[in-house]
Parts: sequence; C-alpha cells; structure tokens
Amino acid sequence: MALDKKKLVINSNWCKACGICVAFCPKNVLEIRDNLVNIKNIQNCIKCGLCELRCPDYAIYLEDTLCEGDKIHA
Amino acid sequence: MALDKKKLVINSNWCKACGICVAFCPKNVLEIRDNLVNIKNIQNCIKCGLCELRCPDYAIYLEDTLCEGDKIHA
Amino acid sequence: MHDNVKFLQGNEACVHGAIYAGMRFFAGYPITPSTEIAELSSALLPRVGGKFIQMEDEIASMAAVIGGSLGGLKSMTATSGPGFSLKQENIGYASITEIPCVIVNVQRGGPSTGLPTSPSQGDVMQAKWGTHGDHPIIVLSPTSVSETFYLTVKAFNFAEKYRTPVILLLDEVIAHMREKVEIPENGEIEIINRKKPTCIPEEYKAYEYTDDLVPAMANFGEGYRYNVTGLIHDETGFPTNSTKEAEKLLNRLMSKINNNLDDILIYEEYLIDDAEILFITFGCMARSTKESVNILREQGINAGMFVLKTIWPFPEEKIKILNKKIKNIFVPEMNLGQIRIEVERIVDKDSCVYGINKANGEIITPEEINDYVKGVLQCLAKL
Amino acid sequence: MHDNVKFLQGNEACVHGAIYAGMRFFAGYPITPSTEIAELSSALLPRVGGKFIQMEDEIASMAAVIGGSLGGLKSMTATSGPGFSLKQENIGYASITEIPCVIVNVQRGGPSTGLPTSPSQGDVMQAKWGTHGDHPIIVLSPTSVSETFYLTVKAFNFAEKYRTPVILLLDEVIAHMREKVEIPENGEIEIINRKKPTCIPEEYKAYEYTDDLVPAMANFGEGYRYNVTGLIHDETGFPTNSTKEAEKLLNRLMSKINNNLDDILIYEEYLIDDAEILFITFGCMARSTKESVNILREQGINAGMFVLKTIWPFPEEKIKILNKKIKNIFVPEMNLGQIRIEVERIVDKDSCVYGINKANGEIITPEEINDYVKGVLQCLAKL
Amino acid sequence: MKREIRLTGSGGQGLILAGIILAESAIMSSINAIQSQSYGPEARGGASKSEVIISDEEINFPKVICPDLLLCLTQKAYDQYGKNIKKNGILIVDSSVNISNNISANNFYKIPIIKTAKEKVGREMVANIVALGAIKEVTQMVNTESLKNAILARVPQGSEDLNMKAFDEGQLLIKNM
Amino acid sequence: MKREIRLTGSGGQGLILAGIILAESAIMSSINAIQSQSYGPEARGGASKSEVIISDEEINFPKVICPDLLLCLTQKAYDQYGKNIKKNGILIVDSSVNISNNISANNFYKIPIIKTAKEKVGREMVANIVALGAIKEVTQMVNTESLKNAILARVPQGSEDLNMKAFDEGQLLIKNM
Amino acid sequence: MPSKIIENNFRIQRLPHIWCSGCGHGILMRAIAVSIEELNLDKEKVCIVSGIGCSSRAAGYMNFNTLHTTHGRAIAFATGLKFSNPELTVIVISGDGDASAIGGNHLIHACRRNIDITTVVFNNNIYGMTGGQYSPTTPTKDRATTAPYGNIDKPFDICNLASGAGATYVARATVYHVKKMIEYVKKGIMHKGFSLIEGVSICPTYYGRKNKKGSSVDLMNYLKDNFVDIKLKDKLPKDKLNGKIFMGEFKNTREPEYVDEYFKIIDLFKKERLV
Amino acid sequence: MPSKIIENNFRIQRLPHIWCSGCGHGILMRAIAVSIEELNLDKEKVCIVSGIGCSSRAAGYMNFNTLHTTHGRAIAFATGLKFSNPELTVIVISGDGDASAIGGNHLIHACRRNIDITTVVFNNNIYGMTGGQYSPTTPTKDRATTAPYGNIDKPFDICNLASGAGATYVARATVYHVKKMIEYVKKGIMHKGFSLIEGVSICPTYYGRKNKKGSSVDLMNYLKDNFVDIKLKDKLPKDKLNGKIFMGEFKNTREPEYVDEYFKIIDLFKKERLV
Ligand SMILES: Cc1ncc(C[n+]2csc(CCOP(=O)(O)OP(=O)(O)O)c2C)c(N)n1
Ligand SMILES: Cc1ncc(C[n+]2csc(CCOP(=O)(O)OP(=O)(O)O)c2C)c(N)n1
Ligand code: SF4
Ligand code: SF4
Ligand code: SF4
Ligand code: SF4
Ligand code: SF4
Ligand code: SF4
Ligand SMILES: [Mg+2]
Ligand SMILES: [Mg+2]
Repeated sequence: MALDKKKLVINSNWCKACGICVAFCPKNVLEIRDNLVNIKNIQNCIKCGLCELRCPDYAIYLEDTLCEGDKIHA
Repeated sequence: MALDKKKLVINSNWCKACGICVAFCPKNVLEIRDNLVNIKNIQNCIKCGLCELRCPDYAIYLEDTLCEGDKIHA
Repeated sequence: MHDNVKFLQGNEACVHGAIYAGMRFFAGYPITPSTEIAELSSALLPRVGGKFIQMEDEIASMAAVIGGSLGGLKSMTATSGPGFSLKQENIGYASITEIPCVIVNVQRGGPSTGLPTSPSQGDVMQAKWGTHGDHPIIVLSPTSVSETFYLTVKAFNFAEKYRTPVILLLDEVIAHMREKVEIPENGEIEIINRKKPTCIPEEYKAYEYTDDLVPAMANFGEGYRYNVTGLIHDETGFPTNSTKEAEKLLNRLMSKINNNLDDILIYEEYLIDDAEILFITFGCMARSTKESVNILREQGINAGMFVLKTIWPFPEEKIKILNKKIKNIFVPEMNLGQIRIEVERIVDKDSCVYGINKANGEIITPEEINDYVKGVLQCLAKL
Repeated sequence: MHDNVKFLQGNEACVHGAIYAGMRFFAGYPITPSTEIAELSSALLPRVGGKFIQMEDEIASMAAVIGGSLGGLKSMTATSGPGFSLKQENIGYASITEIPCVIVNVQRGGPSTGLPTSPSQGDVMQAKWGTHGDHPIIVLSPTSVSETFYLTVKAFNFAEKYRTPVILLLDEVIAHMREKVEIPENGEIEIINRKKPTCIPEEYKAYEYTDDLVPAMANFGEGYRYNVTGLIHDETGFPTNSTKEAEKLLNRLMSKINNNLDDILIYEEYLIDDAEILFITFGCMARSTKESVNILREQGINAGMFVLKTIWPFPEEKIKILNKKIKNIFVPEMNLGQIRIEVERIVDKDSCVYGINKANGEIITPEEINDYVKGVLQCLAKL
Repeated sequence: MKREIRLTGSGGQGLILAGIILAESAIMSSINAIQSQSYGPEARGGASKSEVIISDEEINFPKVICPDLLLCLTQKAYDQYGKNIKKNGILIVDSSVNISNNISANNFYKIPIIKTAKEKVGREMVANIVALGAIKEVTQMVNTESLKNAILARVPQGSEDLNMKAFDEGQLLIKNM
Repeated sequence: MKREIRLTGSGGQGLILAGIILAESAIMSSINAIQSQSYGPEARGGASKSEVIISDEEINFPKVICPDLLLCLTQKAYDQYGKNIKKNGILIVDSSVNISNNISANNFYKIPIIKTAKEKVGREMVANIVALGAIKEVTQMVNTESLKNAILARVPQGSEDLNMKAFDEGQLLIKNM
Repeated sequence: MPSKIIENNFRIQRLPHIWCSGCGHGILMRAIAVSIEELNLDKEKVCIVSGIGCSSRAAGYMNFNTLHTTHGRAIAFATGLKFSNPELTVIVISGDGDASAIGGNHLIHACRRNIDITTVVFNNNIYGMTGGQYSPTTPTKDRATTAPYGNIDKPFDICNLASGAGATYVARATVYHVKKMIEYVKKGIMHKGFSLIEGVSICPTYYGRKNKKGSSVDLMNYLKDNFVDIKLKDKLPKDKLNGKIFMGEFKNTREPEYVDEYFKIIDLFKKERLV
Repeated sequence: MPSKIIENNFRIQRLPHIWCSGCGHGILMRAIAVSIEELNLDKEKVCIVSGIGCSSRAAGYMNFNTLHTTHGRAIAFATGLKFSNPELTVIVISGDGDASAIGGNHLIHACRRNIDITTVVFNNNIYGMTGGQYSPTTPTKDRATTAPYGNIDKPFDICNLASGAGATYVARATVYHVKKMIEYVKKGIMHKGFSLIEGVSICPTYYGRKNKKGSSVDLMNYLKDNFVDIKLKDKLPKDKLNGKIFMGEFKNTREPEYVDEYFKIIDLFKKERLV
C-alpha cells in the first residue's frame, strides 16, 4: 500500500447501494452490506479506480495520501 | 405530322414568357415574341414534349389529335 | 364494484370519456401532470381499433391530431403548460380551418418549467388568448373525476357539433386524484358526430354559409376533394384577400359559438337563491369553495357559489343576472386573478370583486377562503 | 438631408433604435411583415461588431436571444403572429429567469396564417397571456416610425433595468410605411445597462431580494458561476419546491414591474382637457384616431384621445382618472375588441365603452370612426 | 363521518396501491372515497405519501389537511409527516421507526409490519397489505369483506393467497397486541 | 396643404423607389411625407402600388384614401386603380394604356413614359424617373432641386447622368405638350 | 385550354398560378401530377399536404384532397392523416425552408418512423415566399437578403439528412431533369414506407437575382451542367466530377412500415376478441 | 467528504443528486467533470447548458456557469451563448428525448452550422423524468408506458443522424466504457466545431424495470457485452458482430467553424474602418 500511496475512501452518505462498484471490481474487494457499500477485503484492492470511475454517486474513490489507510466516512 | 397525330398547343393566357421552352427545345422551334412564347417554325418540331415537360406554367403542350394542325389559344 | 363503476384518476376518466365519445385517434408527447392520459390512451385505443401515436413534440402532436380528424377519426391530444404554449400556433389553425379536435391541458405551476408537479390554474387566459389573432374557442373545466368523464364527452360533442377545437382545462388536483366514476352505458349519453355533406361533390362548398353557421364537413378520402388552408378563405375554402370575405369568415366563426351560448354554457349554481355573497369558481377550486360555502352557512353567512364548467365563452349574462342581487363577489383561483378580471369587467360598479389568489403550487383550502371572506366582511361591517 | 435625418420604414427604424440602444445580438427567423428587421440587422450588426444569426425556427431564435443576452450582449428577435405563438414558451422562460431581451412582434392578420401581408392589432392579449402561467411582461407599441425608434430604445432600457423580456408590438402599417426619423446623437438619449454585481463571487446571489427587487446580473464568463433555471428557484437560483419561495419569487417578479408604473407607463394625451368623448387607442389606430379627433372638433364635437404607448402593464389608474370626467369612451382597434375589454373592466359603470372594430385586414379610416361616433351620439341624443 | 388517512413510506412500498384499495373498499360499501398521492422527482427518492379520504357524505375538499390515521413505514416518512396528525388520531408505525417522545396522537401502534411481511408472509413486497390488515383492525373504518375483495381485485393474478395471508397477519398484529 | 399620390404599375418598374424619392424630396424641403406600398404575393405578379402623402402639416392617417395624383404605367394597374381619383385630381398614364371614356379626373395626361425611357434615355428601367420628371412638371408639388438631389441620393453610383437625363425627358414630356 | 394532364389533375380555374415567371416550382408540381396520373391512382384518395412557402402553395392548385398547413408542419399533419386513414395516398409538398429549417424535426422523425408518406421537397436554396433569405440549403458564400456579405452556413444535403434519419426511399432530381423527377416520384409513391424526393428547383426572382446567376434559363443550364447521376460516380473520371452534385436514387430499402406495424397491435386484440 | 475531482467541479452541497440508485447519468456527469479537469479549462469560462429531463438536471450540480433551459432547446440557447461570447467553453448536456425528440431540429442545425459547442447526449433509451415513455432511441419491440404492447418505432442512431446533418466530431461510448467516454468528451471539447458525444446510459427505474432487464448491474453487463469498438468492425469475424452495437469515434473532420466565419465578416468592416 505504501507502493502507490492511494487509499480507498467510501462516502456512505452518498452511497445508494446500486452495487455497480461491487459487480465490476476486478478483485472482488467490495460488497453490499446493510444496504451500503462495504469494503470486505482491502488487501485485494489494486487501486485500479474502476469503482470510482463507475460509481454513479461519487460515493467511492481513491484518495492520494502519504500514510493513512483506507477509510470510511459515515 | 400525320405520323404521330400530335399537335403543339400554346395557351398564351398562361405563358409568362420565361423562355425555358425556347431555350431547351432541341429543334429551335420556339421564340419569345411580344413577351409571349411563339412558334416560329413548326415544321422542325419533333413533338418530343420537352417544352411541355419543362414549362412552369403549362402554357405549351402536345395534344393528341386526328387532324387539326398546331394551334394557339389566345 | 360493478363493471361500470370505476375508481379512476381524473386523467384516466378523461381517456374513458374520450373513448366513450368516440375518440379513435390520440397524438401526444409526455409531460407531467398529463402523461397518464397518453399512457392510458396507448393501452386502450388499440383495443377499440383506434390509433395512438407519440409524436416528436407537442407541435407535431397538435398537427397530427388535426390531420387525424380530417382523416375521419375523432382526435385528441393532451399536454400541460409548456406543451400547451407550443401547441398554440396549430390550435389557431384548427380554429380557422374548423377541424374538430379536443386539446387537454392539465395545468401545472408556471410560468415556464415552474413547479412541474404542483397544481395551478394559471392557463385560463392563455386558453383563450394563447394563439395570435382573434378566434373562437370553447374551454371546459371539470371539478371532479366523474365530471371529467362527462365534460370530455361534452368536449368531443361540442368539437363535432361546432367544428372547433375544444380545450379541456384540467388541473393537477383533479387529474391525479382518484374518485368513483360510473361509466354510462353506450347510448346513455348522446354522442354527436360531425355533420356530413349530403350534396354531390361538385356542389360541395367546404366552408359554406349555412343557417347554423357550421358547414358540413367531408373527411378526406370520402369523395369530396376540397382545400383546407389557414389563410383567410371564402366559402369554397380557397384563400382570398377580399376584406369582405375576411370579415364574413371571422364573423361566422365567432357567431357559430356566440349564437349557441344556451347550449355551450355549462355551469352549476349552489345555494344561490338567498345568497348574500357569491363565489365564482371553477376546477379544483370549486371543491374548496363548496366546503367553504357549507362552513360559512353553518356560521350564519349566506354564501352561494357559481361554478363555471364552461370557462370560455364566459357566462357573462348569467353572472350579470346574479350580480343584480349579489354585490360582493369572491373569486378564489390558483393564479394571480384571471377569472377575476373577467368578472370585474362584467359586474355593476356598485359591486365589489375580491380575488382570493395563490400561485405557489398549493391548493387554497376552505379555511383560507373563509378567513379571507370573514376579513372582508368584518371590514365592510366597520364601514 | 442631414446625415441624422433618415427616411425609414418602421421596421428599419426599429433596427436603428435597437443598435442605438446597444443591441449587439439578433437571432431571428424570417416572417412577413417583420422580415426587414432581420434583414437590416444582418447588414448593420457586423458593422458595429455585433452578431446576427438566422436560426432554424422561431423557438430557436427566442432561445438564442436568451443565450446571447446571458453571454453579455443586448439581444433582440423579431417575428409576426405565427412566430410569436411559437416563441411563447421561451418568453415565459426569459420572464422567470429575468434575462433581458426584446421581442418584436409585427402584427399581421390572424388567426393562423390569416392575412399575412395585411395589418392587424390582433395580438394585444396574446402579448400578455400567450405563455402559460402568470408572469410579468412589458409591452410597448409605437404610433409612428420615429416613435418606433424611440420605443425600441425604451424597450431595451426597460429590459435591462427591470431584467425582463419586453415586447415591442408593431403593426404592419407602422412597420412598412416610411417616415422621417431624426436619429439622435449618441448620448442624447439615456441608455440603461443591466446592473452588475459588485460583491465577490462567493457572495453573489443571482436572484437576491434587493430593495429595487431587480437582482444584479452577472453575464456568464465574468467570474460569477451561478445557475439559471426555468423552475421555481430561490434567491440562489437553484430549484425549490417550497411554496413560500414560490410565492416570494412570483411576488417579486410582478412587483418589480408594478412598483414602477410611473417609469414604465408611457402614454400621450391629446385634447383631453375639455373632451366630452374619449378615444383610447394605440399603434397605427392612433393615426386614424387623431385625424378623427381633429375632424370631430371641427364639427363641434369635443373629442379627446388617450394613446397607449405602454400597453402592458395597463395604465389603469390614469384611465380611471380620465373616466371620472369622461363617460363615453370609444376604443377603435383592428381586432374584435381586446383593449376594449380591458377598458370595460376599469371604467365606472355609468360609463359607456364602445368598440370600433375591424379585423379584416384593413385599417379603420377616420371617416369610419367618425360615422360610428356620430351614430352613437345621435342615438344618445334621442334617449 | 369523514376520515382522513395518510399512508407514508418510501417509493417502492406499494402505499399508493394500498390507498387505492382502501378507497375502493369504501366505495364497494357505498361510502365515498378519494385517493391522492405525492408526485414528482421527490416521489422517486424521498418519502412518498398516499392519501385517502372516506366519508358518508360528499367529499368536497380533496386533500388531507390533518389525518385521522397516519401510517409511517420508514423513518424518513415519520420524520417528514409524523408531526401532523389529529389530536384523537391514530398513528401506526413500523417497528423499525424511532418515535420522538412528544407524539401528538392519542392512539399509537408500533408494530413489525415489514418484518411480518418478510418473515411471516415471506415477501417484503406485501408489507402494504399487512398494513391494510392492521389498519382495518385498528379502525374498523371499512368492512372486512369489501377490503378483501378490493385487495383481490387489484393484486396480480396468482398472488391472491399470499396477499390474503398478509392481510390476516396484519389483522393479527393488532389482535395479538 | 395635403396631397395624396398613388404610383401604380407592375412589379419591376421601380415605383416604390419613385415614391421614396418623391417623399424624400419633400422632406428635404421641410415638408412632411409618408410613403407606403402594397405587399405580399400580389405585389409580385399583378399590379403594384406605391403611395405618398405630402403635407405642410402633420400627417395622421397614413394611407391614401383618394389620390390627388394617380400615375398608371400599365393597363393592369389602370384597370385596378384607375377609377379611384379625386374630382380635381390629376391622372397620368403611359401611352400604352387604354383609357375608359368616363375618366373621373379633370386633368389627364397620356404620355409615352416607357417609350421615352427606352428610346430617348436608352433604358426602360428608368421609366420611374421619367415619370417623376413628368409629375414634377405637372404638379410643381416639390422643389426641382430637392427632387434632383433625392434622385441622386438613391440611384446606383454611375447611373446619375442617365437618371438626370430621364428626369429632364420626363419634364419635357409635359413642357412640350 | 389546358392539356389533358392539367385538366385532369388541377383546379384549372385557379391557374395560372401565382409563381413568378420562370419559377421552377411549376415544373415540379406538374411532375407530381404526371406521376399520379401515370400510376392511375384513385384521385379521391390522393391527399396533398403542404406547409407555407411559395412551394407550399402547390396544394391550392392540385385537384385532390389538399391541406395547406402551418409553416414546417406539413409532415406532422400528414402523419396524422395517413395514420387515421391508411387508404389515403399522402403526398407532402414542402420547400427547403419548410421541410429542413422549421420543419426539420418532423422530417427526420417521419424518416425514422418509416410511415408511408411521400415527401417532395421543392428545393430552391432560398426562402422564396418571404423574399430571399438564406435557407438551410443555400450554398456557403451565396448571398441572400439576410446574408448580405455572403452566407457562412454550411448547407444541408437533404438526401443525406433523410438517409441518416432512416428514410427508406431517397432520391434527387432537378427541374431540368424532369423525367427523372417523375420516375422518382412514382417510385416514391409506390414505395411502402417514408420516401423523400428532393426536387431541385429554381427561384429566378430572389436566389437568381441576389446571386447574379441570371435568368431562369441560366439557372436551368446550371442544373443541366452540374448535376450528375450517382450511377456515374464510379464511371466518370475524377476531374469530371469536380464540383458536381449527385442526383439519382440514394436509398431504396424495405423496412417495416409504421401503420402496418400498428395494425398488428390492433389485430392482436381483434383476434383475442374473435376467439 | 467527496473526492478532489468532485469537490473541484461540483456544487457538493447539492449532492447526492436526485437520480435513482444505479442511474447511469451520474457516471456520465462525472466523466464530463473529469474531462474538464484534465483539460485544465478555466472554470469561469465553462458553461453547461441543459434542457429538461433527468439528464438535464446535471446542470444544477456542476459548479460552472449553468443554464437549465426548456425541454429540447438547450442547443439553441447554447448557440446564442457561444455566439455572443466565443471565449466560453459551451457544453450541452441533453437526454435522448431532449436532444433527439423535441430537440431534434436544433441538434441537426447545430451540426450543420458547425458551431463550436460540445453536446453530450445521455441516452438511456427512455424518457426517464416523465416516467418511462418510449423515446426516439427506444429499441423496436421494447416496452414503455406508452408502448404497452411493444414499441413499433424504429430508433434513431443518434451518431448517424448527427453525421448526416454535418457534425464534425461524432463519437459514442457507454457508462460501462467510461474511460472512452472521458477520452471522447475531451476530444470533443478540444475539437473546433460542433461535436456530439453519445453517452449510452442506463435507467434501471423505468427502462430496466419495464423491460425486465434487471438491475443496474445487469444493464451495465449488457453494455459491456454488446458494444464493440468501431475499430474492430473489420477485424472481428462476422458472427462475433451479430447484434452488436458500435461505439468509438465515427467522425472527426475539420471544417470552418461558425463563429470564426462570422468574425471574418466583422473583420471586413473593421479593416475598412481602419483604412
Ligand atoms: C411560423 C412561421 N414562421 C415563418 C413564416 C414565414 N415564412 C413563410 S414561407 C417561409 C419560407 C419559405 O421557404 P421555403 O419553404 O424554402 O419555400 P419557398 O418559398 O422557397 O418555395 C417563411 C419563413 C411563417 N409563415 N410561419
Ligand atoms: C415542452 C415540454 N414538453 C414536455 C416536457 C416533459 N418532459 C420533461 S423531461 C421529458 C423527457 C426526458 O427524456 P430525456 O431527455 O431522454 O431525459 P431523461 O429523463 O431520460 O434523462 C419530457 C417529455 C417538458 N418539460 N416540456
Ligand atoms: S457504485 Fe457507488 S452508489 Fe453504487 S454501491 Fe458502489 S459506492 Fe454505492
Ligand atoms: S480500486 Fe479497483 S480493486 Fe480496488 S475496490 Fe476499486 S475497483 Fe476494486
Ligand atoms: S416555358 Fe411556358 S411560360 Fe415559359 S415561355 Fe415557354 S410557354 Fe411561356
Ligand atoms: S415538342 Fe420538342 S421540338 Fe417541338 S417545340 Fe416542344 S421541345 Fe421543341
Ligand atoms: S419568389 Fe422564387 S420561389 Fe417564389 S414564386 Fe417567385 S421564383 Fe418561385
Ligand atoms: S428515472 Fe431513470 S434516468 Fe431518471 S434518475 Fe431514475 S434511473 Fe436515472
Ligand atoms: Mg425555398
Ligand atoms: Mg432519456
């Protein structure tokens, strides 16, 4: 993760649980849980940004960062 | 003329003297005189009907007939 | 429920009424809050052998409806504010060419895109004046779902009888609420069809001056070849620049409506006889107002109500008669006062006309009406 | 002739007035009898660095004009009856979004295609009520070619000052006749430009409620990024479903006009002081009527004339004052009585309002007016 | 007697249909009824409402001003509409809804409508019919037979049994309280 | 003094321009003037007319009701407009026009306007200016200088001499009568 | 005394028409009449629908059911007419302005729907009726009363436009190439579906005069010299094609027709009812 | 907390948007923002012009000069805006109904004029805003609330239509192929002249539900499986192309741009005056 200094961020206020990011994540990182997107195994994430690219609600994205891990804004 | 039994008819009430029939008659049969179409030498007419086809005002045409010659309706 | 008892939205009742009246052609373009009319038409028309088409816009819809009517089918279109504005040019065309058709305008909050899903009565004046030039028009406006059924039938009947476009002016409240409607048996309500020529084609004059001022109408394809144009035309239907013919045509067009007010003017009177104050109202506001009258009467105020079902032509004489007795007139409307200015024009000068207006997307409640009325009455009492 | 004295058609004077007022954008679609306005604009605008575009239709023209104004250029379009009907939807849009622009409607014989080359005054009501929903509008109508120049300048000034579409209602008579016009020097007539925001972008509210009720307007691209919509919006310019905001907006829109009647109402009085009968008139009919007044006076009848240059808003109070003294009012119009019904609404009930009407493509002559007036006076004398 | 009923929840919960069924059942019993609903984009995302007025007499004003009965199936709906209810009105909320302390309704029922639909009947979709069962039981406003007939006339073919079960479960929710 | 003038002929004869020039010459002499014309499809084919009103006073009603001077360059125009002229009015027709017997005008001039343009000036196109010369000479309504200036201001560059010649020939048509 | 073809198909008491001397519209109008005559159509079933413009005045002269509508809307009126009574042969006559400026939307949608209407566009590259403003087909750089310094618009190729929009029969001829015109109009009428035939016309009065292109004869000669049959596209040497405009049949395909398709829906219920 | 790209280009206080869960419009709106961001355009000069429809609501969310106009007229408004101030980067966002039904005429005329505007059509094959009526791009046989028995209309190919009308940059991508979408929008904006980019969107709420095509994920999968890059047209075997729809760049030509051409006329007089 230090490799690319990107973290995966979820803005759950905006997520409408459409499941698009889940379906098209190449690494099966995501899931819908309790009617919200959820990161089920961040270790698989290759930070490809496809989830961000296709999220209709801008609720999931990669953030440039120096240290912090992946996080969820509730 | 007995050959094809067609006569060339002019309806001078409708002629607006545009000269189209004159210009595109293949046999130079027609002319504009006194602001009206005029048949200047009927003998050349081959009854091709091009004048009728292109007259914008339906003022010149070929008529099927048994005997009478070419005529002008004034 | 019996088969002929239905629980319908106003928009749905309109479609049922139209089909009952013989509508077999609908052309439209979706727009809230009129869309259900198109939707139900698309479902029902093929079932009665009729035709539905969704056109590319409202202008085309209006045009297609006129074409459809000329082709011989009773025709209707439906729209709301913005689409109604777009149809105006061709409504004028239908008017001068005397092609029967029905235009439904389900009013919504304006101006412009405004409040697309909110109710309004803001297009009353537009229904009469929206197209350029003086022209005749009939405008009907129902106060309930079941009345929507009946007035739609009326609209077709008037359109056919007087060869004119008829506008059915609905509002979002009536259009979208559901109420009980009893669909009459076939034959129970008279259905009027356009008068057809009886003469031989050579003698047919498409715009003949007849006693009833309504020329017989041949549909295209029936063996009468004639010309229809939006230019001023003489009785043969061909354009003319004659000022005399222009005058004659316009006179006939206006008179064929104005000579038949007895037939065309539909209204309802409620507790008029002993009324001391009069409400003049229409559409969904008649609902608030009736409640209002009932409450006021309970409180000892003799209120009465006059409900316009025909808005245009305006029931001028009728209101003048009422005005002889009743001088305080209240006009509650969901607009800034459109019927009110028409009433003002008509009444005696010793009358007072009060507008109760709201154009913010909300229906005016009986309470609001009564508060206003009581305020005025108190004020008058102090004078 | 001096350079600044020109012999122009009304339509040409309109273009000169517009350019004088600062018009730098014209979008239109040709239609008789307004076409010369487009034609002259296409020739003159590039010469002052302005833009002319012929759009695909009238709807697009109206849209482009609004876009052009928002882009920062004073903008105008011109049309006649059928095109005016088509522009209605977008006129409503300009009204609610408060984008200044001028719409010229050179009236011709209606309804529909009607009498395309004949004069008429049939679109008076449409100018106010043509689009759906209540909305503010200013409508000016000149009586001469030179006045066409001045009222076109006024139209732009009002549009900019009040951020509203302004309609210049010409008629074919004024539009096509030629008269002398003296073009004023630059600076001789005040030119008003839209009020610009002075605040920083972060604080800019595109539809702010200010004292004068007219929000400052930033042009697109000037560093104020904001939203413009035809939906009901709050002062930030974003859509809202709040009934309170809807009411506030509509109130402000109406009041910004109605609070400034002193500025907006333009009229002319002619021999009013001792008048026993009053003409109320406008446009080309003011010409016939003035002649008429002169003749009647020669014949001992004290006639006077009130000429509406601003038709909407209607000079209600002014007419009420005149009506205090003068009870017989004649309204000659080239339509079936559109201004007349507005006058009827306003006057005391002991007044008589007589319409002198013709809608057949002919101008009403002074003789016709006088015949009518004398007929009425004789009749009154017998009573 | 005039009764104003407001059914609220979210877009897909079938409350409009429930309102229609309620009104139709009234009409079957020769009582007057009007149904209306919220429209527009807001009907898509946020809280949706369906209103019914039932009365022996003519119904003039067609909108609910202050309901005699309010149903809230979601928190959002409760937050938006929960305050507005008659003094002696009845409030029915799904058990998932958190209620503020100062409820204005005297009669108040918090019952597991959605859960019942999901778990007891087996289809969340029929929560609206469960609600109708409960409403019937609470108010006795309309005749049970009419209501059942109205349900049967409106639900998709093949789902009759499911819906009758839902209706019964709804009634039981109240009966078993 | 108010004078109503009607110039009639066929579409391409330049009568509108003639009307404008006449009116402008009046304005140059500080007299009021209005010009108007017929429009529409009929202006294309049939008879066309151009009207001028000239007056020391304000001109209110802008249309010619009954002309003081009527010019007819074609038979069609004469047939259509020939009847309508003031009792003491002046009628000028081209010599190609056949006149009915009961002319209502007292003053009547039949002169070869078109022929003069064609043959004497060399361009049929300037018949309108020939007519102006004749009108000037008959009526003395406007000042010669102003009229000449008005012509020069309106005709295409390079055609000034031609038009002055036409104007003079028009005057001569009357002078030489 | 007019010819038989004129007598049979025109309201001769209304002739001569109002069009200017040398206007091409008369030639095209006759071509349509000849097509109807030669196809032996039932005249009672023929409808001519037009908009507003010089070209659209044609409706008033032709002795059929004639509908002179509003500017640009002819095709939309025609759609209603044809759909309501499919027995009718519906022919739209429209100008370049009428069909492709204000009426462009109705044109492309009729193409898309493939409703059985034949539209003949009288394209004179100008707004004739209103006195010579540029139209969507006025060539770039040409002059018009609203393009006093030369037109900067790029013109539509109406045939291309109609093809792109989905018309199933598309052809072009000119008032010089009248026999072709008649051939295409006949084919268009017989074609089941929406057909568009562009008839290149001439307007000596405005287009010709404004652009100093001479008399109607000169304009006809221009058509003669500059229009090349599309069939020759690959046969002629490149330099012979330079600056030339193609005419001929551009498209002729069979696709489901709108009214037919709708009847299938109606029939669905008819069958149900019969069972 | 939104991402930088969202913060920089959106009115975040107005988010989340009103679009339904899984609506493709949000993906396209973001693609446009990314394009603007990556091109490093002056945001003060960017104008977003839209009509009416779900798609057209985009204007309200994007933090530029935004103009939400009347239904179908966005391109006509944009034409006035661009022409009056050519410094502006004018981007039109329109729906399939907005752009190709009621707005079809403005679309084809802007294509023809080649005015420097970039139009992005959010094509979800349905009228979303009004609740699921068929649009000019609804495939034949599909169902809609006004096509309860299946749509009989033939759909427009919007890219074909624009090409036929004269647009000089024409491309198509989908909400699945977002990177392509961004690429084309960027190219379209940089392109001098009228460019049209069709963004194939999804409407699970109406189109998906009415046609039983499943969730938004199912609809996305459909796009993934059925859209093929036009570049592969000649490379793939015929049977692999069966029933496939092409995406990619269909047209990219340089032609005189409208405003440029007009300035030449203005300059004519400027020069004269300077002499
Ligand atoms: C709504 C509307 N706008 C404008 C006009 C004016 N108008 C009449 S015909 C015409 C153009 C005609 O051009 P075209 O269709 O090419 O026919 P042409 O006269 O050249 O044969 C126009 C703009 C009108 N009658 N109605
Ligand atoms: C003049 C007018 N007609 C109709 C409408 C109603 N209307 C609003 S949006 C819309 C269709 C939207 O479809 P589309 O452009 O495809 O956008 P989507 O909602 O599918 O994104 C319609 C018909 C309107 N607002 N104005
Ligand atoms: S794509 Fe976006 S809205 Fe959809 S589930 Fe993922 S994060 Fe939520
Ligand atoms: S960045 Fe790529 S791998 Fe990581 S969650 Fe998103 S789509 Fe999956
Ligand atoms: S083509 Fe016709 S109108 Fe023209 S000159 Fe010949 S006969 Fe006369
Ligand atoms: S028929 Fe042929 S040859 Fe004879 S006059 Fe006509 S064009 Fe000439
Ligand atoms: S103006 Fe042009 S198109 Fe119209 S009739 Fe004359 S020549 Fe024909
Ligand atoms: S209705 Fe369709 S297009 Fe509209 S927001 Fe919902 S999913 Fe998107
Ligand atoms: Mg043309
Ligand atoms: Mg869509």
